[in-house]
Amino acid sequence: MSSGENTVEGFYEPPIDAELAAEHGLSAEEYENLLAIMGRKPTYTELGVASALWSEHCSYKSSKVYLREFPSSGPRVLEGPGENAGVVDIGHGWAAVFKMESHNHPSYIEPYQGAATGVGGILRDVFTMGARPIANLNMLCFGEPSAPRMSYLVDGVVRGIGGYGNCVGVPTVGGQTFFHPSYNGNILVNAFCLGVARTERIFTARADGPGNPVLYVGSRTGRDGIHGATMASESFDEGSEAKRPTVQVGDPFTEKVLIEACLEAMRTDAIVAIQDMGAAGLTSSAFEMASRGDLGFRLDLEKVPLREKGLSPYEIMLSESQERMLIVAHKGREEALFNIFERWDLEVSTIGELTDTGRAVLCYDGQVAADIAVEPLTDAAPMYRRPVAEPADLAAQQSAPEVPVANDPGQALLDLLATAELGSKEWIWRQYDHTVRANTVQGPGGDAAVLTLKGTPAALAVTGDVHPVYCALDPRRGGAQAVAESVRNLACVGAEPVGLTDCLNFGNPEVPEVSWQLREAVLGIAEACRAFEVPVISGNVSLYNENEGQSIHPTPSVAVVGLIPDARHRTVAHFLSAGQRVLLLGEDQSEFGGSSYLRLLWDIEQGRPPMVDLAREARLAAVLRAAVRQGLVDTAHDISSGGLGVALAEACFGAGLGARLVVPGGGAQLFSETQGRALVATTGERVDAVLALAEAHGVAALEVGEVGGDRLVVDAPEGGFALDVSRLREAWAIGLPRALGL
Amino acid sequence: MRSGVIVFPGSNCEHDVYHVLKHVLGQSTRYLWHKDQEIQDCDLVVVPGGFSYGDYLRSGAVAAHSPILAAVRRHAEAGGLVLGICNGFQILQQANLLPGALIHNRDLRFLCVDAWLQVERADLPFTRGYHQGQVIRIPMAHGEGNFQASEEQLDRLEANGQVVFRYRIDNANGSARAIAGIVNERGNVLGLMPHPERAAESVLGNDDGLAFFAGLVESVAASATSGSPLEVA
Amino acid sequence: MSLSPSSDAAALEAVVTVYPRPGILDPQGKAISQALERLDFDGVTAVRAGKVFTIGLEERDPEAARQAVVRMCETLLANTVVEDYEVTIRAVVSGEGES
Amino acid sequence: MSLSPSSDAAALEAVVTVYPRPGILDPQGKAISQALERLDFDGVTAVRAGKVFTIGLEERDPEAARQAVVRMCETLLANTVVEDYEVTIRAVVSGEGES
Ligand SMILES: Nc1ncnc2c1ncn2[C@@H]1O[C@H](COP(=O)(O)OP(=O)(O)O)[C@@H](O)[C@H]1O
Ligand SMILES: [Mg+2]
Repeated sequence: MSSGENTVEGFYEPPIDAELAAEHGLSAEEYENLLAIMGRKPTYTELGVASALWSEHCSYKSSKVYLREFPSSGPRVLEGPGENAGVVDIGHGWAAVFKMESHNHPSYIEPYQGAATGVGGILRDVFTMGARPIANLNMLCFGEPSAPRMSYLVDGVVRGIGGYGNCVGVPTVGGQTFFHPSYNGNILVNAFCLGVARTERIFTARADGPGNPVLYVGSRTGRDGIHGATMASESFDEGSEAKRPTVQVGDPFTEKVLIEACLEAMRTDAIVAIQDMGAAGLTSSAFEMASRGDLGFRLDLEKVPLREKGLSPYEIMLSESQERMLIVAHKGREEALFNIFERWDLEVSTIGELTDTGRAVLCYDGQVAADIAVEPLTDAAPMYRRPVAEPADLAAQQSAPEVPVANDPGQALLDLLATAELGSKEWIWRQYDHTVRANTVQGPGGDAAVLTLKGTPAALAVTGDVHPVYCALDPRRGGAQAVAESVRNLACVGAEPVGLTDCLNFGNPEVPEVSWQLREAVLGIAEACRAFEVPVISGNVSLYNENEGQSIHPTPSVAVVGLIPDARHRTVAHFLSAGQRVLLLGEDQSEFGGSSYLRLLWDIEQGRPPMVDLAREARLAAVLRAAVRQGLVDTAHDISSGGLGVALAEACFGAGLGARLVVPGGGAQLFSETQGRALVATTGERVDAVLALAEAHGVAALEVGEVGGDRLVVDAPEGGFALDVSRLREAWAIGLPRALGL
Repeated sequence: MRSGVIVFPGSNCEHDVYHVLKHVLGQSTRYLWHKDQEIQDCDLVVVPGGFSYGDYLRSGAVAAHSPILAAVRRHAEAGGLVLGICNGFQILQQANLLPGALIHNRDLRFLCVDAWLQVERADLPFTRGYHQGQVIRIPMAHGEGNFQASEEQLDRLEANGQVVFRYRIDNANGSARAIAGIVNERGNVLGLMPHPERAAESVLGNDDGLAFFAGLVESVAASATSGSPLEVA
Repeated sequence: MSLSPSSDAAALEAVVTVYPRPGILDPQGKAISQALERLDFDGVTAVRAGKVFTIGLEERDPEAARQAVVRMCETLLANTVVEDYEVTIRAVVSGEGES
Repeated sequence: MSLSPSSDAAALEAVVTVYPRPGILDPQGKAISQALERLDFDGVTAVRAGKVFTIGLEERDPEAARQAVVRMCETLLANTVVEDYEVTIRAVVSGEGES
């Protein structure tokens, strides 16, 4: 095939040169490398395909060196990173399948569709493994509520997540919502999905068997989301509006039907491999399947169902239209699959077949648009160890700030609760169906969500965390803290962590300080995972999150799935009845670096974040789990952002019950954010049993008072407060919608 | 009791109802496909929640014309029991098996909360498990559950005793007269927005909805032994 | 109403608008009124919010086309319990103008 | 476009239609097409689904009215990333006709 001329009649293809390669995001060196691999100039389609495969998004070229640090094996791990989602064995013949992924940039451009298609994408990653999705989480970071467009973005993102998740019937059971100016121009939308599958029924995306047909199922292909960079190039007749790439629009109905049809198809034994078409669409799905199986393939692109006429081979290969799946079927058994998809009114067509040539041959009406060796292209994907540098002002940022005294701790508490950051997130999650599928024991609003595993006594728990300010002030500690808090949240509902997924949201990795943050955060997460023996089984990296040249705060979101052997042992995060006695587990060390108290009340973002003592966290988690599982506590709530003061208030809200307590410290110290702490409540003799349990594990425990009445009364040597629960609740309930004017 | 649970493309609560009927209550239960023309051997047909055919146009509008709905209509006309939950309620309304309309929630947002419902009459097969005036807690989750009808029609529903469930404490979606569930004049077709099937097992922390289905099973069993028709006199 | 005077053979399309009946709650119209007010657009006396469909038709006879589309409205496009609809048949305009 | 030729003093209203941009996936239009097909309405070539707003205005000058409504579209009524809109200013027709 000679290059520099049109490969396919009827489609204009621009001349290939280094400049066009640069517009495709390939560096000069990468382009040279491509020429070397091919032994000739690439065709236009080949250039598009190669640049997509070598993009940061698909190749992880800037982060791969660090991701190796994660511990990813363990006795429960069935599939680690590398597949569409990770898989862990949870007993009773079941596996938990989960992953988290970002949809940051699309959500900033079009919040509803960006967030919606983010949910759609992560669902496909999970059901493509043969799992039925049973729960979603969403981890959101927004700018200041008063920033331009911000309430529009929040509203759109929340509606989009709800619009998609509610329609497909997967409950959205939790998440996190953070507000910080560093996201004013670049919000973060990370979507997590958890599915369950029978362990013997896990599907992978490993192509096998030359001659096996390649099937395309689902929505038609349009010009959705094709490479921004290439579109800017002059290769397109200007003024041709129709050729512009378009925003991806989600179609949750088609997704729902795809889920049902694919899960049914997976019971036929006609499927060899299956993979969703995510980023870089048909390109990445086809190449990944082939490269995992060391095979080649031929596609007849004119057979790809199109939404509009006239898409070129280049566009067909790079379209990111949603709700599409690629399947390798056993030759001769396609009929069974066709029947199922047609029964569900889904479009399905055979678009090619596997070959043993090791080459990807892309044809259009018999003309060859691309002919390229798979393995060299995927193997040669670049990998960079980019320069790292500690920020010059790190020491200054970390220097211990003076902590202003809280003359009126009650007022300080009211003010904190009324912020968007610490206020109730119910305005968000009441827009999400969190009870569909009838598994939800604990939905949003607790420390971790809990879902029954029907047909077994067990339940799954899931939670997500990250504290971007801690991560900015000390990314390693911040990374460890995210894991520690998740593990603590799981322990509060009696769950033992079985696997973790992450989504690493960072700025521009070509900035050495950003690459340093990335490395440090990964090391922090890895260290914590090793300490808790939690494998990292999947994840995602989102780089180049910038706001006018200013990188976002490092935001390594993590989500952890936990196992509860017996779902009947139930705790909630709030006080349940008058007469419950309240115990504090763990000890305050008066730590304020990055705290809500300093930031939200005094506008000070400074100091080292609270220490993360992994051994102490592990002991606390063990005590909590044992206490829950032995039925020793009815209430357990971890102490995190906003410290003891906020945790106590939150514990009052669930049932509108007050408490009368005497605590050490007091004053501003009520808002210290020392890690490794929780409060529990219980009755009668169980109080002593909890104290004994804590002592046996070497965890400090202190009885501080009793639940009752409708006031929260806190006595403390350095100043307490007494406030009506209803007043606290009012401030907390309307904080978020009021800040956003929604 | 033999039940059929309809599956439309886009249904998403069919498994939940099936689970309660089949596994929690041990009743013979099967799925009915939206393209089916007939319903055989069912005492109860459930039109479950979800987003049938995507519900992009208007909730229930497309499903109301599916082949199975003609069979549901015949089943209802023959005195068989029909239960529409959430999207199922919307579908029955669009198919003119129940009166009124369910429009966008008052604040135009999807709303997922626990609803407190007052049981207005306990003499129906659907409510035999409760007593009149009982207040139960049932999860709801919908964007278009705001019940509306003309004043005359509302008066007629009230006078006929067709209002079966009413929101108490908070009428969050803005329904006229806080109506959460209604029955047809004959008493054998019921639609309600909240989801009793999501609150039918103690492990979930709420089993207020179990009596709904258990009451149906009892009613059907009672009518089978007495040979009397199901609907109320 | 505004039947285009073009030849019988012109391709037709229908524009269907569907509005909540007067007297029926229109939460969307109300929300938009309020939002416009909040955005300091004065002088808005009322807002009604509805749906619109453009339906391309093979039928070349305007009257037959209208009848078919009215049937579509009655069976599917409008909820006649609470909504009114209006059908306009016109010759296909190629090229969409933005105001 | 179809500015009514009535006197300057006539009350005006705007009709705004908002459609998904051409080329953008329109799941609603697609669902309606399929539903019409299932209902045996043949001869439907395409369906686009959008929103329509009728906005009553105090402004009596058609050009000023149009400008105000275009601003409403840009800020609130349309999402210009994915939608196109069209504004028609007309004299208020009292009494709604159903076709
Ligand atoms: N975007 C969201 N979607 C769903 N639930 C959310 C969201 N944001 C916060 N939540 C829920 O609100 C509760 C409080 O969140 P957070 O303060 O982050 O909890 P914690 O400090 O225990 O991690 C949690 O139950 C969480 O799941
Ligand atoms: Mg948290």
